[in-house]
Amino acid sequence: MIRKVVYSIFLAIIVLSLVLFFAAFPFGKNKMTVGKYYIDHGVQQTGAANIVTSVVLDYRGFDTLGEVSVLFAAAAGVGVLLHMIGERRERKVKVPPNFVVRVGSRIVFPFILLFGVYIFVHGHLTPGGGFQGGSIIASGFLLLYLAYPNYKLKRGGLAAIEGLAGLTFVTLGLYGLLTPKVSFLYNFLPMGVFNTLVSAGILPIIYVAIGFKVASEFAGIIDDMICDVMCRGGEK
Amino acid sequence: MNASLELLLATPFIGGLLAFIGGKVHRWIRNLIAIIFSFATAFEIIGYYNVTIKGIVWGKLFGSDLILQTNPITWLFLFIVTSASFLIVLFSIDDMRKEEDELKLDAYYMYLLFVEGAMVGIVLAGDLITFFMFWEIMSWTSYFLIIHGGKRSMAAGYKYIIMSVIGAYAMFLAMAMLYAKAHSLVYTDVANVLLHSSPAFVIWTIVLLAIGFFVKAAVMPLHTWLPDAHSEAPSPVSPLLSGVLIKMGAYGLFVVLYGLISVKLAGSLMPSVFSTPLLLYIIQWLAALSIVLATFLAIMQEDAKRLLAYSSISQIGYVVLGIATGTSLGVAGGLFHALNHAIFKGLLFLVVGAVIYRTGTRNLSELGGLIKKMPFSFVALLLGIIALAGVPPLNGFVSKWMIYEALLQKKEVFLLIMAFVGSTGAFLYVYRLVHSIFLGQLPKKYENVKDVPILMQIPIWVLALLTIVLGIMPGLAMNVIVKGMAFFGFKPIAYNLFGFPQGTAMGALTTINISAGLAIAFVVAWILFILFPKSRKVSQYDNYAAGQVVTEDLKYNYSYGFYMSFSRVIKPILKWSIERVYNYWVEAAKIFGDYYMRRIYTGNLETYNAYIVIVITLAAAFVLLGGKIW
Amino acid sequence: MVGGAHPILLIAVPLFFVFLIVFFSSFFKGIVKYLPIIAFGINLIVIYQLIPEVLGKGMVISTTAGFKPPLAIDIVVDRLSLILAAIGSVLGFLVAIYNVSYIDEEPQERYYALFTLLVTGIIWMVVTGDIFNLFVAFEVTSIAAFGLVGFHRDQGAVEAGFKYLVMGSIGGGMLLVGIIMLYAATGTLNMVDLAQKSVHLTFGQKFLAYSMIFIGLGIEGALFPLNAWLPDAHPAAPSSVSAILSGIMTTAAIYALYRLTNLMFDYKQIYTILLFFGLLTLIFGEVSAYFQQDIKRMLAYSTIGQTGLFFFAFALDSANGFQGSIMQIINHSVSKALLFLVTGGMILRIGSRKIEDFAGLGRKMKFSSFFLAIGAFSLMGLPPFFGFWSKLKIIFAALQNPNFFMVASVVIILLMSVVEGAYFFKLLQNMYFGKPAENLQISEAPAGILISFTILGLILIFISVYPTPIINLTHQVANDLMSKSYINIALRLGGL
Amino acid sequence: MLREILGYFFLYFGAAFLFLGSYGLVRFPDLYTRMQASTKSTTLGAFSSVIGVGILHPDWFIKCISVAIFILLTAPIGSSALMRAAYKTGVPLDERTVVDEAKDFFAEDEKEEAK
Amino acid sequence: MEKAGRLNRFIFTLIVMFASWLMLTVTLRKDELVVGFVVSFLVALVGSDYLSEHGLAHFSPKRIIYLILYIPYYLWQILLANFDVAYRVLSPSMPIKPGIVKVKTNLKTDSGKLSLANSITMTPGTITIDAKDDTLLVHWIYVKDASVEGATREIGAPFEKFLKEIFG
Amino acid sequence: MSVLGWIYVGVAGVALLLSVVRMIKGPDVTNRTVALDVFTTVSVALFVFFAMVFDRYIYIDVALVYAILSFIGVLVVARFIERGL
Amino acid sequence: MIYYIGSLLLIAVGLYAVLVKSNLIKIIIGLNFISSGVNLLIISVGYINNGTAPIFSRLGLNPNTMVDPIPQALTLTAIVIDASELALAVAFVVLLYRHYKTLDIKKIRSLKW
Ligand code: NA
Ligand code: NA
Repeated sequence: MIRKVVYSIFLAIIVLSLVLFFAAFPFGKNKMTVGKYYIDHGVQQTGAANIVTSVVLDYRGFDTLGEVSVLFAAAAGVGVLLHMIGERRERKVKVPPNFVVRVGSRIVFPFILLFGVYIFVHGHLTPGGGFQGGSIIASGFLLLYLAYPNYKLKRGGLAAIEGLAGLTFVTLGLYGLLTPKVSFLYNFLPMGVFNTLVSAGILPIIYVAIGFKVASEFAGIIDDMICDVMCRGGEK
Repeated sequence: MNASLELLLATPFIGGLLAFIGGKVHRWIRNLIAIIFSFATAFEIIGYYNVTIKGIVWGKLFGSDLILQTNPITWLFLFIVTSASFLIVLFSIDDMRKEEDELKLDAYYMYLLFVEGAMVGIVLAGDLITFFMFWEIMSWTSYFLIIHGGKRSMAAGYKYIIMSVIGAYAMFLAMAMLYAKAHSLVYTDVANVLLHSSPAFVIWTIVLLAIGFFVKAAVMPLHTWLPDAHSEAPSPVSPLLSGVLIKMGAYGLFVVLYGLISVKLAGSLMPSVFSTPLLLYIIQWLAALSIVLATFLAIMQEDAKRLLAYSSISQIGYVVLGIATGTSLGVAGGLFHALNHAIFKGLLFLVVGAVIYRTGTRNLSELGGLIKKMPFSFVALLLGIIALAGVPPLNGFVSKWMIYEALLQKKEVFLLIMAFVGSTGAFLYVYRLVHSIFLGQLPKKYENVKDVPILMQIPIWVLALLTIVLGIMPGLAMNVIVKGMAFFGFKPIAYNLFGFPQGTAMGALTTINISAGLAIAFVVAWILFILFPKSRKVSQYDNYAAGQVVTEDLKYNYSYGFYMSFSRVIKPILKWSIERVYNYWVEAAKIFGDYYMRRIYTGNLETYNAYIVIVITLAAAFVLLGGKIW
Repeated sequence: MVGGAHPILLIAVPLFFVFLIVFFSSFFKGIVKYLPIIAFGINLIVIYQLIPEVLGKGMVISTTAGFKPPLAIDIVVDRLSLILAAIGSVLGFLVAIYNVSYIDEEPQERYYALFTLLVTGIIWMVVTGDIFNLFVAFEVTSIAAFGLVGFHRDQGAVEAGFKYLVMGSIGGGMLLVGIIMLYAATGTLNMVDLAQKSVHLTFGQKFLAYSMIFIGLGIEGALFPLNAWLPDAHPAAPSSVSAILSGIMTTAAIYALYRLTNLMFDYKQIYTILLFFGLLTLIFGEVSAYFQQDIKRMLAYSTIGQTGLFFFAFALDSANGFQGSIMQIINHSVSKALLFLVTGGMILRIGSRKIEDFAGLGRKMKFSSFFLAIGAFSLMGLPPFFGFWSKLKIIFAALQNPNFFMVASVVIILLMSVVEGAYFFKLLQNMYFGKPAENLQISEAPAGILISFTILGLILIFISVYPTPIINLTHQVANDLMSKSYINIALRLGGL
Repeated sequence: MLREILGYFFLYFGAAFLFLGSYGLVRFPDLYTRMQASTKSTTLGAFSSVIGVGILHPDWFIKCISVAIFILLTAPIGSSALMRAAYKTGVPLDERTVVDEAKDFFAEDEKEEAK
Repeated sequence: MEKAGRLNRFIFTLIVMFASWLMLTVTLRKDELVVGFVVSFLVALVGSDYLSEHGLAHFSPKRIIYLILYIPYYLWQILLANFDVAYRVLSPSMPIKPGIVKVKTNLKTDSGKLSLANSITMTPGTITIDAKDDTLLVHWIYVKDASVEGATREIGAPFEKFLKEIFG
Repeated sequence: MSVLGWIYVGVAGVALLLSVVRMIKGPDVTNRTVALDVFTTVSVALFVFFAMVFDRYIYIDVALVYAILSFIGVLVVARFIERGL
Repeated sequence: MIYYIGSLLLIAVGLYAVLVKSNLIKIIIGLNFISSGVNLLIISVGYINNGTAPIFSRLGLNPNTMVDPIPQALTLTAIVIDASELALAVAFVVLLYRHYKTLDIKKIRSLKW
């Protein structure tokens, strides 16, 4: 009990000091320096309607490469941790899904897939993007696991897609070094017509790559998790 | 000779590496390389006899120079190091042959030469970085030599290296403080800075450096590693350690006391006792205590090498005592005794090594009667113990006489008495050696024992010869010592080839005082003699043991507990073993560390998380309180 | 802007290979284990190209997205980051060779991908010029490390991994809070820009932001008391990974702390506090190491101790201190990685991590034992090994302005060196002269392992006997740090 | 004008059922009856709201229809899954329940699961 | 309805997806259409196994007409259902008489049965819990007739006549 | 935002609140899940409404994403508690 | 300001959970609280009063009322990172449960000092 009180006091001290810090930079007040530049020049420089996207993929595209790597690391890590000894894992579900779920999920699945792709294809125009679209696609695969007691993703193809998508991203970046700008991730394609699908140069391509990558990674994570929970046969 | 000091320094190291590599080809190539290179090193130093080289820059580190230098004192120690090493290599060839693991032998010779090189480096060093560097190299290479001795040598080696490291770091601390002041560690620069430093600083410097030297020199109370290490080390290594390596401590002390600061400076910084600066006086007392206590301990040993090891502590006490007197004669005596000790202790260890080589034991109570089987060894041993006991006309007498003389001049009677007691005690333990090994009954199993091979005898005879030569003609050594001391600003001592010319003012005084001192010593010896039972001549089987007839295989072990009654008196005092004090503290520290570390690294995630939060809280509180903690 | 060398390749190339590993894993799995070698081999070439330029100009900047630094993320390699990036690449390359013989457990393709990513993340942390990008690199590194720590999936590995994950996540969160505080105050994320725009902040504000950053990087960088995950995690990981974690990962986090402290938080008070962190880290690391029975755990605690030492040196806030710190970093990276690699091979052969089971290995695995001894000597700071030079520098630096506290600190450092000697000699002695278990039949480590640690050991020997170039280079680095040339050169080259 | 009235009508109609659904959720005695309220009412509420927005903002009408259809399509699937899960895990039926044929219905499943 | 071949199902899925794309993008710009077609194509590649077993058969005019007729009926039923709920929720006496009953169906196809189940769920006082073969398990908030026949008549029959035409 | 808008938000807000009440009261996972489902459905409606109020077409996509995730979420929970996962 | 306080409180609650909860799941939830708090904090930093999302979904939107896009971008990145951490954490918990048959952190203590 004393412990909890002491911790609470500690945390109060921490929060108080941080609040005082932020009080010096009031909420809602414009604090932009670089951000302002992005808003003023982002559309013209990157061709993306969504300035956030132009930041995410262009100005700070390198962060996004890192983010992709992080997600990849997590997926691989989950894969490592939940890897089963003994290759053939049979998924056996004790309670089969209810009829409605079985059929319903199946029917909804392609729509979710479509919507996921829609999200990342329009990533440079909307708040969505590769990550959002990718996760939606992956959740579509989750539906299949729910619908079929013995559903199993084909991991080989998934890995190939994942690798290709990553390679696409890095290669696009590296190509920038060959352009006159000699800069990684330089947006070397034409800007296109503003606020249409084909605009913003390489950004949509990157988003599509990210979308595929994220989809395959999340799907892989789901596969690992579900199979680990269910395939009790292969315990170490 | 034009060979540079760098070459001299490099020779043993190169030799060590080549020996190791050569050992992969054939063991004789290795042996040959070891002999050649150790001889080459010893040979090279001839060129530096009575040569003074102020400083050769052999490297640069962090903007300061690394320097090699030489002068006659250096030469003296170089002589000790290189010639002893050569002899030991010779002795090793046969002695170490029983070792079956060739890799271990390759490493053995490599380390042997490395130790030699490191000592050469220490002696040649003209700045403290070089000195320290080779000091550390000496520590770990000699450590590897010691633990060649087998299972039991491991604990000994461990204790040795840990204490060495502690001592070295004490030195290191002093060095770093000097560096902070001088921005250089060249002896001359350091000496300049010390000249203008506060007394406290100088004292700290000396104390810290002295700790380092005393560990190596095994001055009490920092000696506890030595008996184990010296006795457990392989036979040829023991003389290297006892005869040579511990002298590095004495050398260091000498360089610091007279190279970096002068006695005059020391005297101006602190109060004097018996016209000796307090610090030096304390060192004298430590040395004297080493002499006496180690002597008592040596008397009680059952193990020949252990006995000699304690004797080394006692004898290095004379060296330090002499050096710490601060007078020309005393210092010269100390330095001379360093040389002498290297000779006779090396001799004794080699003889004991020879005995071990033939009998396989060093337990005195298991030995006896070897006089007929190993007569040469017996004679050599006899010479050694006479020299050690400081009996004329062998070399030990001269240097001890000089030290007594110096003490007398300073009227330090207590110290003088202690030095005498040490000498007298030395009679007891060396007699024990002779008696238990060569006299008495010959155990049956040793009936086929004979003297050691010629390669092992050569070093023994060379050393035996030296005890006589230097005993009769001390001027040979004094020539170097006096010239060298002049380099450090000491007044010259009058001497000639056969001793110190009569008619000097001190000459007359000394004879009386020496006699008086010897008289006191004999009284002590007599008291001790009363305390232990007289020996009777009995036939081996003329015994009565609990109603049993003693048979041949149940030998009454007369050798065991040789000085039993003496031990009974001394033992209660020695319960206060310094080692026990150390062990107590080490154990306490371990328990303490273990206890608290377990409470820090608990293995509990929530505790670890709490640490994080606590650190953030401290930072936050710090800011809330205005960012001031002091 | 950049001539021949593109620092960004240091990150982009290994990333490319990460994804190549994934790509090949589905149909050409045999090649996967060799890809990291190629990746870091290329990195070494890039480093080689960078050396003359960095040493000449003091810095090489690579932009991204075709925009100049405050607008876009830039990759900055100055002398200091070059040193760390070089260590990272060398270790990455050698451990990649090591892996080929060492890793036989599944899932291999994921191991190789994660391993490559781990090293990449470390290099990334070191060369980025943007503070949020630093956070991202930090997370790349940590998350790859989480997975690798749990790689064996046994009880200990999982527990260690989970602890690490929780603490690492808290750390990441706090780091991000600190970064956001800086952003709120300045509106920029570029380090140089931040350094310039943050001058108007009060000490308290800066200190608070610094504390949060410190928590994050301190957890990863193994500073006491934030380092408790480390002694669990480093031993639990495969030895190849331990070598990277101990050898360069903690160091990379410490590097980031150095960089930020130097650029933005250059206050005497802060340095004073850091001194205490360094000392405490040193004490707790070394003392704990002494009591360990498990060799990898001992080495892990020793890493903590070493970190404390070089962190202390950095906190001296002097050119000499900086130089000593960086020298010690180099020494520690090489030696500790060497030790982990060697012990990894030994553990592979004897199947135990208990120090007592190492008895007699000195004869059975001569090469391994030899290099283990070399590494241990250098870590202990015994001459003539490189560790001696660095420890010498640190002690001299600490006593540059001797006062009671500094002398006491040096005494502590030396005492801890004794403790270090105590456990390393215990190990060496047991290894060389201990009595081996009954009919211990083992052979020398497999080729890949042998090659990698031999090269590393030779590097260590080389820098030991010929330390001059490194001493000169670290001297320059220390001057760079003192004069904050990072800002000036970046302004000149990057045209902020 | 008519469009706006119509739009707001749909909007408020939706809001009312959103409220009713959640009110039933709080008021009804057991999970099954609560779901009766929530599934139907909230779905209709959201459906109607979204359509209302579509009417008020004709450019978005089709998009809103998409959303509405999606809601209408998926809501019953979720409810059905949840209700069976509830029954299988033994969430109690209200005491007023008059008939329970589910036991009989699931009997065969359980036999299989027992294997 | 019989099962359709792969190509048949693929084309069906492609069409449905493309239509959905149009609804999502609400534009007829050329680039969107091209991308939409490609996307639909890809989705159809993956998803045609799942959407329906019967493929283009769904597009027969009769089925579409019935579907169009069904929608208002269905919406009307939903409306009724909600007034029913409103009545039961708001009425102070809370007039409920819950129970779980079985309902038989003649529908054969999965999609047909699913539509029935969903319809039942969305309409007055009933929620489908599960279905097996020709039996649906239904929770009924006010059980009027507990027998299978009665329940089928009350709950399933009104929808079935439409659904039989659409999915039969 | 007009008064009419505020009324809508108010009513929907009450609905949200009631669902939170059930979420807190439980008494079991299924009840809470139902409450969550209601919560998300109401939220989707609110999202679309706000899209209109703020004239941001793209929020509708957000609503759709939300709807999808909540749908799948409910299914996952349902399958999980009946031990079907 | 209330957003700042709110997000900081979220962080504090997360830290509290991490400190005192012994259930692994709750610890993970605590971590998620921390990340959510941080993300909210980031967004709050970039917000300007009456600001709109920085998206030119049609031309002629006033750039001066748009909120800072950088924090938004940072949050997007941070969210993905959080999700990654979450996934890994869950995987660890699954494994921990398999090894220890418990979710109580107090019982998961094979690694001592
Ligand atoms: Na976007
Ligand atoms: Na995080």
